[in-house]
Amino acid sequence: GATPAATTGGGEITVFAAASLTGSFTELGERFEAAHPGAKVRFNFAGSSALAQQINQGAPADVFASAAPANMKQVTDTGAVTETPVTFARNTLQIAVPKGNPAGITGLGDFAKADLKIALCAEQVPCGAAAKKVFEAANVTAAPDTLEQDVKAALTKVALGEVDAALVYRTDVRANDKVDGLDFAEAGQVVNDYPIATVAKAPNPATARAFVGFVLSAEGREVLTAAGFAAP
Amino acid sequence: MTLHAELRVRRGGFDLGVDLGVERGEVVALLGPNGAGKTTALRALAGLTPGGRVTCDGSAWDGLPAERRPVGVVFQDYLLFAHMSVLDNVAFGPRARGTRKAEANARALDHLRQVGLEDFAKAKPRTLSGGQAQRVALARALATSPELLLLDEPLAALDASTRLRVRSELARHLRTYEGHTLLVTHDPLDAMVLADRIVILEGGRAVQEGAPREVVRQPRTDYVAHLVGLNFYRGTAHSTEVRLDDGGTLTVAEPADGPVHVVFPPSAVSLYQEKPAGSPRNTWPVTVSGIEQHAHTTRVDLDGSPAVLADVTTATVAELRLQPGDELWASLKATEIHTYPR
Amino acid sequence: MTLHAELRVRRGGFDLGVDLGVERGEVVALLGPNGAGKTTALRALAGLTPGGRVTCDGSAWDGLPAERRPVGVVFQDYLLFAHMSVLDNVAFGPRARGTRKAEANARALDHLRQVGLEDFAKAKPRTLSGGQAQRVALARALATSPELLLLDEPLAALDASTRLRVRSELARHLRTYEGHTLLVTHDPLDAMVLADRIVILEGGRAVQEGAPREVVRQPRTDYVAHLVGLNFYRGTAHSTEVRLDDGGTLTVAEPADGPVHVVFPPSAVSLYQEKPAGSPRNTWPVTVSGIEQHAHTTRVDLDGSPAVLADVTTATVAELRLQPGDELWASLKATEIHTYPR
Amino acid sequence: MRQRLPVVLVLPALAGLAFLLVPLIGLLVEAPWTTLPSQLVSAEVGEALKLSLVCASLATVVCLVLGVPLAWLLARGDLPGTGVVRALVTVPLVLPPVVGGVALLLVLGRRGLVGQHLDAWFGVSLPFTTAGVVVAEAFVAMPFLVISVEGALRAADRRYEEAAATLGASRWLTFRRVTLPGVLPGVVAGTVLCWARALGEFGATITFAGNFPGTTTTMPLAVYLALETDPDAAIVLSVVLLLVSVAVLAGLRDRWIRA
Amino acid sequence: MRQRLPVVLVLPALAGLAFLLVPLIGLLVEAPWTTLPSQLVSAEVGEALKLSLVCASLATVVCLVLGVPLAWLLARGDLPGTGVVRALVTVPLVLPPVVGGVALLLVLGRRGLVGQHLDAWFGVSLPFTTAGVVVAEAFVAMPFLVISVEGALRAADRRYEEAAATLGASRWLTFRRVTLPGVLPGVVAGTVLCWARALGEFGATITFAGNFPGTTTTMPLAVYLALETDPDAAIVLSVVLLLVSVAVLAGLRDRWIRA
Ligand SMILES: Nc1ncnc2c1ncn2[C@@H]1O[C@H](COP(=O)(O)OP(=O)(O)OP(=O)(O)O)[C@@H](O)[C@H]1O
Ligand SMILES: Nc1ncnc2c1ncn2[C@@H]1O[C@H](COP(=O)(O)OP(=O)(O)OP(=O)(O)O)[C@@H](O)[C@H]1O
Ligand SMILES: [Mg+2]
Ligand SMILES: [Mg+2]
Repeated sequence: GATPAATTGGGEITVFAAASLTGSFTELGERFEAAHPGAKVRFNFAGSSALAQQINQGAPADVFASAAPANMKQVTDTGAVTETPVTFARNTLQIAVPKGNPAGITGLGDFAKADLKIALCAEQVPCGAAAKKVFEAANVTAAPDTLEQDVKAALTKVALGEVDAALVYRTDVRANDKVDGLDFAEAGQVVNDYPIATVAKAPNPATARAFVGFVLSAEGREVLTAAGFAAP
Repeated sequence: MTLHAELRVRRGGFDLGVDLGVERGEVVALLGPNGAGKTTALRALAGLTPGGRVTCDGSAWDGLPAERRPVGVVFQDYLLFAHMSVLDNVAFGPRARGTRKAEANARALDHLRQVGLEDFAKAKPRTLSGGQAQRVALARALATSPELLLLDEPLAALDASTRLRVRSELARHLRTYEGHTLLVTHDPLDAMVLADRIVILEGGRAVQEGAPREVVRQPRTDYVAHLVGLNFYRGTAHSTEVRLDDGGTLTVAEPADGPVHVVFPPSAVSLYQEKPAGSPRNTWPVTVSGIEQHAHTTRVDLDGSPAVLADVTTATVAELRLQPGDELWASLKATEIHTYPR
Repeated sequence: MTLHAELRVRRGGFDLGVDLGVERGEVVALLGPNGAGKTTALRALAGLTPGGRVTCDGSAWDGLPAERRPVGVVFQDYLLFAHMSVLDNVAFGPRARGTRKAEANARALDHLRQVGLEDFAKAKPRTLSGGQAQRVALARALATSPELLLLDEPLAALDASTRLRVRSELARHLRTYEGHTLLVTHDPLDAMVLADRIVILEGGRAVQEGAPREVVRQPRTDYVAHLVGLNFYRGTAHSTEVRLDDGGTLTVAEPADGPVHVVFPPSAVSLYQEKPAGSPRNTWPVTVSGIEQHAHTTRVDLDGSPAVLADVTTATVAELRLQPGDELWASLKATEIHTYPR
Repeated sequence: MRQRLPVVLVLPALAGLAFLLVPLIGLLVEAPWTTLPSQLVSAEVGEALKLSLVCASLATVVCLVLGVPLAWLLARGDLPGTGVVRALVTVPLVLPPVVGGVALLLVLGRRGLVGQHLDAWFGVSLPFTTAGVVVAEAFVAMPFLVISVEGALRAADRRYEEAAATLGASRWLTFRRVTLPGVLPGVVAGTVLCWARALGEFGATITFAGNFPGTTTTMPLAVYLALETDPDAAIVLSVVLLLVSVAVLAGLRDRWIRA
Repeated sequence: MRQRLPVVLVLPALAGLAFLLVPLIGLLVEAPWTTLPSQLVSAEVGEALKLSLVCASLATVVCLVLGVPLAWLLARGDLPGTGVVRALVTVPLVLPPVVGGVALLLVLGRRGLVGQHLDAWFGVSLPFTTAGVVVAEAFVAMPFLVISVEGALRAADRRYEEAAATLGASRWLTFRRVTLPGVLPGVVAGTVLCWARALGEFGATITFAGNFPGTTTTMPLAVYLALETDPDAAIVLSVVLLLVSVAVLAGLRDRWIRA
């Protein structure tokens, strides 16, 4: 709950963050605590949509960091978040292939080949929506074998050699040492924004705002960049 | 002071309709052929099968579920609780009726001693022989000291000598017992020794009722006659002459008129190779259809008019060299024949 | 042509060690008190409980599991398959041994007819009475026409007249039956009627063996004497004088020497209110300890030296006004007493 | 003659029932009913529903064929090490379904221990196929069947099997005609658990078989994806799945009760 | 005297066993064993493991207390509508766990149908607490217990209960001392299923109780997060979870078998 230290940026806050932010936000939390003695950051990492549901049901969140604007919209629509969310990171797509690229994938064009095993994200999830735009931009009709529920699932299939290629986020490729990433030209045209905001009924709004500020600070950007995120 | 039951049960094609009265302290034996409805009657009395009305000492049991009726039941197939020790099985009733553990166990041990199984107190029912299990079931039912004791063939699986001992223990117990007892049995001796009154059930109906000696002497159905080992016929008497319904005529000592039952013991029949000339008024030709060796006599099954059973000594069998198919003469003294109105 | 079994089974504290031989076509009755090991012996023969060795017509059954042994078993608690109809239960054995369906059903119906239950062919076992279930179990075991038929108290639950009928059906069946039969029973009459030989089992050991009449006339243990209803003593003979081990002396007709068994029937004992002056050489004072009413006689339990059972007529009971505790004189003719070496 | 039901049993029973059912009522209350009809007639939903029912039923058949004998072996085989094997059988329950899917991929995938041979020798590849969905569901659901059937077998009276043996029945015949009918209520319970679990299976399916409409997109996958964009639609889809499963199970009620 | 086991049963049984166990072998083969020791001693893993065991065991207790009476009511209550209720009980099986979590939030959340009153009147809030984990696990696992215990009750011989009644035992005493011990193998099987399912529970837990290390992060959640950052670690964590659950279940073997 709120403590007197709130005004000084102390006390405990709870950050609801998308699962794909697990690595970078854990480090951000540690650095924030080091910079703000007396402050404590608790994380709740889960899928952005689950987090949105929880916040809408009155979860005691101070900060919500979503992996997609759509999930952020779910909470602003209900009034659980009243302030305007800020984009703190961006992610672009990359082609993931198994280590050594056994199928010899060269670019987006290979995604149209029926004899290759291709994994994409489902359209309902951000990486799938992004992929769709990329293919439209590249004018390629992809022939996927599976539409994965999230990036990790797609990446797992690449790592195990189950598919020959998948279109995933750059940050995910970087975190997985069993896959190689291939850049492609159209990647820059479609970026996925990560919005962050403090929750309207945040138990500890002062520290919450301090944390959001920290994420947006230069030190925060450094951590996010190291994880492969692009600056907004 | 009386238990009165009007039992009306319908199970599948079977239909039970019988009225029973049992005085306090009285033991009523229920006898009847397989499938006559004896077990069904007991279940209805215990409240396990709905049907009919029961009043005991003036209070109606109709609405009461089984566990609120003060009954004790020995089931035909024992139904000992497999996961409890023998002692716990016997102590279960007293415990369920609120007796404290130590006392219930002591009482259970006492009842086990009465059936000669105190050494098996700790055993699991699975390790008991058939007869041992039945004795435990008996002890379990007796341990609750119920108002109404329902015993479904409680001695059927016991060996001859244990049976003798348990029967006389049970007789002693029942003599001093204050409640009402209904005993199902197939053994007329059990009924004779244990019961004050016998009710014969056939096809779901009570067909005869009375003191044991009375039933034994004056059977009213083939089943009862078989049970007590008498030759039994229906006939019509004209003075000392009785014309039997299934053929044949017998001369009797006591004059009577109208429809009668006729009985005489197999031992009253004598067998001859030639037609005897002597005094017996009833002499007729018969054919041997079967021979059964009993412990001290031989029973001969004879076709004829009437067909008849005869008990003869082993000496007679040897002398006549009896074989199925042999043609003989049966003879029967009029004074050995007992008749009574139908 | 013989079945020979050396059974050695240990179950918990119980230990069975018995050798059995059964000729082809022979029926051996196994009698013994509850817990003597009869069921255990049957299970070992059927291959359900390991222990001992069995050879039949020269081939050893030792390694064979139950379903490869040509046996048929009637279990003490029937074990009918609850989900099959009565007909399917009986047809199960022939079907399992490869008979075609129509034929198996016909055969099953035939066996059901023999036990008087053809009307119940379609019924579920749950709806049968105890006696009906036992008859189905019997039909089921007979339907496989096995080499070795094992019957565990197959008539215990039958009513008197059905028992008579089923027993004589069974006797007829067994007479023409080619295989070996082992019959467990508590009823000496069943043993007399059905068996060619009797084996008495006590405490897991065979204590007596012989033709039924022989066993009945010369019991060797209290159990057997009880079973056949004789007064039985152990004693030491010096010519016509026998000193009984438990006290008392009897004068017998046939001189003998050394340890003997002494038996006489309860009906050989007469009772008097005053010491009789007549010829019987054995006369001694006794006290009435129990009275049991049987169908045609009354059995009196007497304490004394020796203690003795007497069967008296109802007339005698009325005349003497017998009551427990009465002091009487027992008398016994020397010629009624049978002695034989121990 | 009917006894009053004991409060000490009825109260917790009703509490348990409420605990299971109130959340469903919550779902039903919140569900945007107006969109239900349009969802119901939507081709994709129909396709997913049909695929779910078919795959769950096939998986249940696979589980019955393999699982009932396995339960029998555990209960009656008298083999050494049965205790450990029984514990191992529960492992797919404990495994997070996604990891279960990974495990299946490691074995049956294109480069898996077994899968590479399947692919090379028979040209069979399970991932991304409807057969793969059945395999994933069967893997996750089989332990339910095995454990409950084994419990039922353990409780059954073995002497009926002895009786069958003395009548000349082989163990197989005994199993078919005596043992199995005797534990039918247990088998039915296990089958229900197995079918329902297969119907609701999500994690292992999407990991092993992937998600492609018409081939591998079962209802739970559709629900999950709908949750990402339109939680209301997800609830409606779930309700549809529920109603269908309740209808199927309640429709089987007569057979079920007879057992 | 021992019979040969029939091939027609043993073959499918072994196939079933292989089907369940080979994927685990796959996992074990692939697991980066070198990192295992360091994972095992890591504080977070220890915490998550302890939390998993505690929550699964508590959830199992809750399921036993509520579910066994419910199973009894379904099997013995002779109430109308039992068939539909029985089908409804299976619903949490069919519901994708994430939707189950949403349903729980809708009812027990701070703004839920029941939860708002709990909060207002008692100041109790279940979501995002360890108690919430127990609730979510119990909700998902209880049907397994109920259905398998009910199957066992249905198969049991009711005449023993009749015998108990004639001895004066109330239905409650009969239930405790006769019925329940008689179906113990079924209850044990149900308990095992329930515990294992609770131990592996993920979707409903993360949705209803969130993912807070030390409070609500059970092993499956830890595995999920590890999948985000270090897939190998995820497999190691899964293997740890497996080994512990097999050890616990095999360790209970004696009691289990005795039952
Ligand atoms: N549940 C049932 N459904 C249909 N018929 C039944 C049911 N229970 C019993 N019966 C029938 O009712 C009749 C009477 O059965 P009951 O068990 O009362 O006989 P019984 O007199 O005890 O016979 P026994 O001496 O053989 O034990 C039998 O014909 C039996 O088949
Ligand atoms: N599984 C077992 N464990 C321990 N003891 C056992 C087991 N089975 C039987 N016994 C014991 O073995 C002895 C013989 O049992 P058995 O069933 O063979 O007797 P029986 O001669 O058939 O008696 P009855 O006439 O009463 O049926 C009994 O004392 C019994 O307690
Ligand atoms: Mg009966
Ligand atoms: Mg026996």
